[in-house]
Amino acid sequence: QEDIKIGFIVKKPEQAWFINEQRAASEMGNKLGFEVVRLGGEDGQAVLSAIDNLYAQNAQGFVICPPDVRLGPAIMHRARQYDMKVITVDDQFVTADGQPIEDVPHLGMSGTKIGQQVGEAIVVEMKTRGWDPKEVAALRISNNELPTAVERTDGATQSLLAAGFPEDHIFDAPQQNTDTSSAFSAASPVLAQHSDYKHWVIYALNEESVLGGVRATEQYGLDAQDVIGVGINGSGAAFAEFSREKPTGFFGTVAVSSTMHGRQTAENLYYWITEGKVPKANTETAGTLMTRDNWQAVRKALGL
Amino acid sequence: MTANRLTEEVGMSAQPAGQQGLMKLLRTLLDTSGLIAIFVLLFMALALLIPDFMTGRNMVGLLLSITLIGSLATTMMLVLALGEVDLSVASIVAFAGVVAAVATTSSGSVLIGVISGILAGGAVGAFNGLVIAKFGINSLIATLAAMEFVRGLAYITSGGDAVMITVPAFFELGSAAFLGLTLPVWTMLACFLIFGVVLNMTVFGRNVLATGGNAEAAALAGVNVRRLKIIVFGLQGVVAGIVGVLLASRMGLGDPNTSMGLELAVISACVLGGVALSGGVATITGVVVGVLIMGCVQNAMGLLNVPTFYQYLVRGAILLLAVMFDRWKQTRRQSH
Amino acid sequence: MTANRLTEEVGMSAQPAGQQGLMKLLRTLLDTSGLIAIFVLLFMALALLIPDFMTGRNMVGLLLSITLIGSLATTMMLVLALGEVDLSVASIVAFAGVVAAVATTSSGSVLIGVISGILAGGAVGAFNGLVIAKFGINSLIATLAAMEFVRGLAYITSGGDAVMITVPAFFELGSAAFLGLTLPVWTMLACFLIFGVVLNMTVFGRNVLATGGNAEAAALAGVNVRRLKIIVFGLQGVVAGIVGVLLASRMGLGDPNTSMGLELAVISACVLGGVALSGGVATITGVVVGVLIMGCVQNAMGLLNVPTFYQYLVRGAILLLAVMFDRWKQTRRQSH
Amino acid sequence: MSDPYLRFDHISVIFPGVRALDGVSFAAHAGQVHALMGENGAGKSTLLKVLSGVNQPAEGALWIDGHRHVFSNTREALSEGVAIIYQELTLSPNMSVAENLLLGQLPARQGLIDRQQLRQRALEVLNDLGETSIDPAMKVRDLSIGQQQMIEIGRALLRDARIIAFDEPTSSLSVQETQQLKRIVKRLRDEGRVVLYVTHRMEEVFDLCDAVTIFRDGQHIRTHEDMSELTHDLLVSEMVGRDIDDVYGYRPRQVGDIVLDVAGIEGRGLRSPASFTVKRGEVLGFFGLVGAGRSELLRLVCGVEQPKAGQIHFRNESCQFQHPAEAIRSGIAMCPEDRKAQGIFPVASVADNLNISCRRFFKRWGIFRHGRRERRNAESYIQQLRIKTPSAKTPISTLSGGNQQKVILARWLAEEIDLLIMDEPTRGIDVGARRDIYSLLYDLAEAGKSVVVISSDLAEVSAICDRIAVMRGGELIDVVARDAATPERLLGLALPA
Ligand SMILES: Nc1ncnc2c1ncn2[C@@H]1O[C@H](COP(=O)(O)OP(=O)(O)OP(=O)(O)O)[C@@H](O)[C@H]1O
Ligand SMILES: Nc1ncnc2c1ncn2[C@@H]1O[C@H](COP(=O)(O)OP(=O)(O)OP(=O)(O)O)[C@@H](O)[C@H]1O
Ligand SMILES: O[C@@H]1[C@@H](O)[C@@H](O)CO[C@H]1O
Ligand SMILES: [Mg+2]
Ligand SMILES: [Mg+2]
Repeated sequence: QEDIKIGFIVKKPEQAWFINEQRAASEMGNKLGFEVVRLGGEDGQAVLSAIDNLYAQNAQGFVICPPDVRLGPAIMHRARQYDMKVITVDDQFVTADGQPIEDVPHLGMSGTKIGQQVGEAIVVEMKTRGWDPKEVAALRISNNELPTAVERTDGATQSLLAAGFPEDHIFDAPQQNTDTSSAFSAASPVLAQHSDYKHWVIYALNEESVLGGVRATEQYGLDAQDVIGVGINGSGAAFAEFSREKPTGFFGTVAVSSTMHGRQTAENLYYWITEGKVPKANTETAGTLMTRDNWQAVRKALGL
Repeated sequence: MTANRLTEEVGMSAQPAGQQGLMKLLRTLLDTSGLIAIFVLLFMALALLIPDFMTGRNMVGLLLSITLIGSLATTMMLVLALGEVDLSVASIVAFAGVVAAVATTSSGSVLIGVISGILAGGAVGAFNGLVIAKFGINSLIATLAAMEFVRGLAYITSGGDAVMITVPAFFELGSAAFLGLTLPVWTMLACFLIFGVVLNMTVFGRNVLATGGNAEAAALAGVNVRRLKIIVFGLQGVVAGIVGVLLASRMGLGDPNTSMGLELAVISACVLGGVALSGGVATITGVVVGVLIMGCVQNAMGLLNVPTFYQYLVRGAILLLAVMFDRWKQTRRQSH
Repeated sequence: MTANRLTEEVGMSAQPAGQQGLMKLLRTLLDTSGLIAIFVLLFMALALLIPDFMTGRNMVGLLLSITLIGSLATTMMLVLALGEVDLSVASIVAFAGVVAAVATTSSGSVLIGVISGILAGGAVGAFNGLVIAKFGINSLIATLAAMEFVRGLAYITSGGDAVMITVPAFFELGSAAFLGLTLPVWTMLACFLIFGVVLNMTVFGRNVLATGGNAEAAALAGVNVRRLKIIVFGLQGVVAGIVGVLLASRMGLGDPNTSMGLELAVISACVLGGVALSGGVATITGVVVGVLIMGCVQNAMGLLNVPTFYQYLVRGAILLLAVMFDRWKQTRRQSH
Repeated sequence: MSDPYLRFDHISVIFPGVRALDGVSFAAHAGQVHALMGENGAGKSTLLKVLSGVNQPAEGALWIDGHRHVFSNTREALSEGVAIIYQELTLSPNMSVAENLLLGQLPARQGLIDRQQLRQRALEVLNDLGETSIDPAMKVRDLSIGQQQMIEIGRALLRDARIIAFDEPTSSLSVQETQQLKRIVKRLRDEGRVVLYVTHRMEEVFDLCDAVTIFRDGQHIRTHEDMSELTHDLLVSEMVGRDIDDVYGYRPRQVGDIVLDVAGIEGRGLRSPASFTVKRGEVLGFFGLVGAGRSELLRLVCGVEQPKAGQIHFRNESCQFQHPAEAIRSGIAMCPEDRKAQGIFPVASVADNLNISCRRFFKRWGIFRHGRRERRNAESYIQQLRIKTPSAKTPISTLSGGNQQKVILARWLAEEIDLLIMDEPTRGIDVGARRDIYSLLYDLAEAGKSVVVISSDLAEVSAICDRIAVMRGGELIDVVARDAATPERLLGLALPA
């Protein structure tokens, strides 16, 4: 039996999320005795080069989080040419009409659903704090250039609206990047413009961006008690915030186990290659709400 | 021009003295320094047309939002005046922030954290200067290499994830306020002042401009061009370090992914402010106005809720139009 | 130098004729064209040390991976030789791809799609050239504005999401193969050939170099500098358009987010290949070697499973070292 | 005589392919104006650059006041009291006159510039230079070349150096400014400094200098300490290694019909409308002081700038050139005055510099250049004009100033055009080569072409031209026929009334 080698291609290799994912995959490889080649694929060209590179190394398949879900056909075309097996992680391929490509096994969370979880968490906390909906505004830090970001913020918006949140209290703050300072800059004018609201809720595609919004509210003298920010991922940015002395407007984050994603997909691919065991077509994972009170426990449970 | 003359005549005959004075002031402004005029007009237009623009909290927010670009633009001005360019600033900001976060957390001392961050920035800057001055490497390529390298260092230092800061005093640094303005704003104002003075009133500053205008001439006249370059890049590094530390403290974390693409925004602001990329020409008022124009436009787009995709168009167009207007002013003045 | 002389003597006395010839070849190579020597050494080292490197499949993949940078570098070479720079190429690539995708999908005709994409690229390029040549705007700032503006256009045209291409023939364009190489590779090779000939063997190419060396002198010597600039930027736009269309066809979609930061990689490759940013100096062999070095390094890092963060360090270091080595060669040659 | 203050001791400088100086030894005394003479490329500038620390000798050393020195940079030389006015302008164009004058030694208190003192010292030296019309706050780029040259000189004066070297200072100065310079040089000598003076103008040597050192091909030929035993002919033959009786060698010829008719032209730099004609086979001179507007006027004619009013007829056709390219295609070309800024492509080869314009006559299939013809063309001019270069492929920036000028001239001599305008063509060119160039100009005229020469060299313009137009303060004053063009008459017309 020849050596098993698989690739793990991710769209943003610098992000904590993907670092965890790739590391977990390598650990699984060590355990089961196969090699994992970790590669970055920031755009279509880079992904195809990464696949070529894997082919040159005689890899038998790869796990991928694509930079764009519509790249599915092109990626699959190349993989079939090289006779490689493919599993998607986090983001699922779609066809031209926006339907998921069913014959590529997938493991991940739907952006919309995770967004909805964010929205639900906000709604619950608003009730707990007993806010009057008339006095609450929502700061939606958006990033229209990134389809997954749109899915997530749209999901959260849906939940808010479903819970009766007034649509004209939701304000967009389009950020130019996905980091804290760009979210801060985007949030500032929006907060300046709507000084008449007493409470704010904040959501965005990830924790860093929500944090930027929270920092902006602090800048305008809003009390931590008047702000509910909920992020997504469960990374260092959130841990940093939770470990501060006093609670801030960053209420919580919907954490997903990147470790589990990495470990599971690598394992599935390995058994598919070695034993021909085709993985489940679509495994949906869910997020766990992580707050100041439970973050260490959740972190441990998810292996982050 | 005809339009201008018309305005003037109308002003002379029909309007009260106060307005006439204003008109005249505007015209002189437009004639002597096109860019300041653009800015004044822009600012007045925004103040009139956008209700929330002139509010106190928006002004505070506006000021805060330009602190990064503003502070960095002052030393970038020196770098450009020297006829060089520095693409590594954004990476230095990220790296210095990460270093400060790690050092603070591991030592427990804010002072050590702040100093390490600034030193890290200064070290990268001085290294850039050394490579450029000593080996004669083109600065665009040297700092492009540094941009990659230092971003890599930031990732490695942080392990890729934002570094949490557990010492509360560190956060207070970025939000410490004096006379209603926070430390980052004061830092930016200090940079404007210091580097304005440096450029115009010191031998060092004049030597920078002379070297940018004609490096050979400066060297022949006995200016130590090498040392000058090392110092200027070093200063740029130090300022980027300070900016990085303040950013980390404001955001409460050292984020290795932060400020991507900031270098181009900083360079744009300078060029918008009339700094010549070929070296030898720079003014601090120009740079301040360049920074303000960019900040105001971005802020106004936020207030007006301009759709994201159209913001790209507006930013591109403003940049081009402002520079074109400035050129047009110059040729007009020459042909007088 | 002493070391070199030693090698030579040893070569002369003790080694067999074949090896002696090789040694001599290497030394001349090193002396005349430092960069080619670096590349040859690098390539040999990679071939020896990395088992999968020299395989046919890897070579094909390597070639394909440099098609974007390689094709764009040829016209960027002309732009830089002219003493200008173009930061908008990456945006043009994205825009042309989106336009091609939209046009193909809405018209159902691949030909219309391809032509619209290339025209879109050419139009942006010509516009850049016009602004730069006619209004005398600095090219860095003009193309920076275009970079924002055109990226905005790409988002608006596509609605922010990648546009999928439903016509299968379009998809095949990018993978059509001839003699084992696909269309993008052939396009790159054609660009190398065409623009190499243009630069060296045509009056146009010499005029580009002359203008880059001293624009005023060129104008006085009867070169129509304006027209030249418009043509060169137009060509850059057309090539970026072609690249964008081919990329879209390979990916099966027009992605407005694609190729961010590609402009800097392209410029790096050129500068690595000895093109002077100040204009007037460029060779096609240099550019080809620059592109190959960057491609090989990236490819090898993939094969060696170098962790992402260290890839930043390696890229930065390689860039710096290669340029430093080249400088060192030049000064050495001069002091002989 | 006292011990020499400055001594060059077996100095050799080697560039790739060239031995620019070969064991040069000679001495210069305090209170002496010491001329350095030799053909273009003989090594004069290189010697001065050794003195100023720009170039390092491969062997040999300098002795200054009994101490041995080898300067490794300019700062060392400056601190030892050496100041040099270089052959090429070295100013920072966007900075003020005052800052340029005091660059490297800006007056300061605790690092802050002392503006008052800056202005004061600048005014003093401007006054000293006789350039009272220049304000210290003006930008250098707004000055004429002659004025810029004076700023260079002022900078050296401000150094209060013991050794001052001038590298062809008068090549871009007007008659007036030259007088001013001579006065300054004499004063420096009387103050007991060592003055080294490089020039190609014979009359200056006899007028101004106390000793002459002659170079040829990087070698020291001879130093004359006694000027009374030196004659013009001896000097020339020692310099170029052959005898030249009359440098100008005017050849009379028949002139034809009017080729160019300029009527009432107005534009930037001109105070009143100007009109003149050029005939077939004629050499027309333009004389005036620096800033008289000669360059401006002819730039309007050949499309570099556009006239505001007036008509230009060329070969009886009305023309309005928008660009030099159009003028060249119609048969008018202009060789610019500022070699460094408007002439050379510094990184390009001699051949490329030479063929830039004329290659269109032998391009192939409309776009491809004809490599072999270009090489042959370059080599033939290198030979004809005795251009000193290792090969046609050498970058032009490594050539000596005079040899660069020859390449630029060759660029235009190789043009097959009907009207050639040359702005200060022989600036910095040695006697021998000047003779060759004049003879080529006569050849052109004899072949039925026309030549316009703008020149500040009174002797030259009155000796080689058929008619001479004189300009003053932006006005065309008069056009004088050759026979009537005595130096006194021309100067009288050119000087402010
Ligand atoms: N940087 C350089 N690189 C190579 N060769 C050089 C360099 N500088 C000067 N040379 C060569 O050295 C020789 C002497 O040049 P130099 O400039 O000293 O002549 P010169 O006597 O001043 O002539 P001119 O009267 O034309 O100014 C020339 O052959 C020139 O080509
Ligand atoms: N760059 C400039 N900006 C403003 N004025 C200028 C500039 N260059 C020249 N002038 C002015 O234009 C007029 C003509 O200058 P110019 O020196 O070209 O005359 P010229 O007769 O050709 O002299 P020469 O050829 O001897 O230098 C002068 O009044 C001069 O001051
Ligand atoms: O971009 C996100 C990333 O930040 C992580 O949350 C996983 O899902 C991807 O789509
Ligand atoms: Mg000389
Ligand atoms: Mg002139």
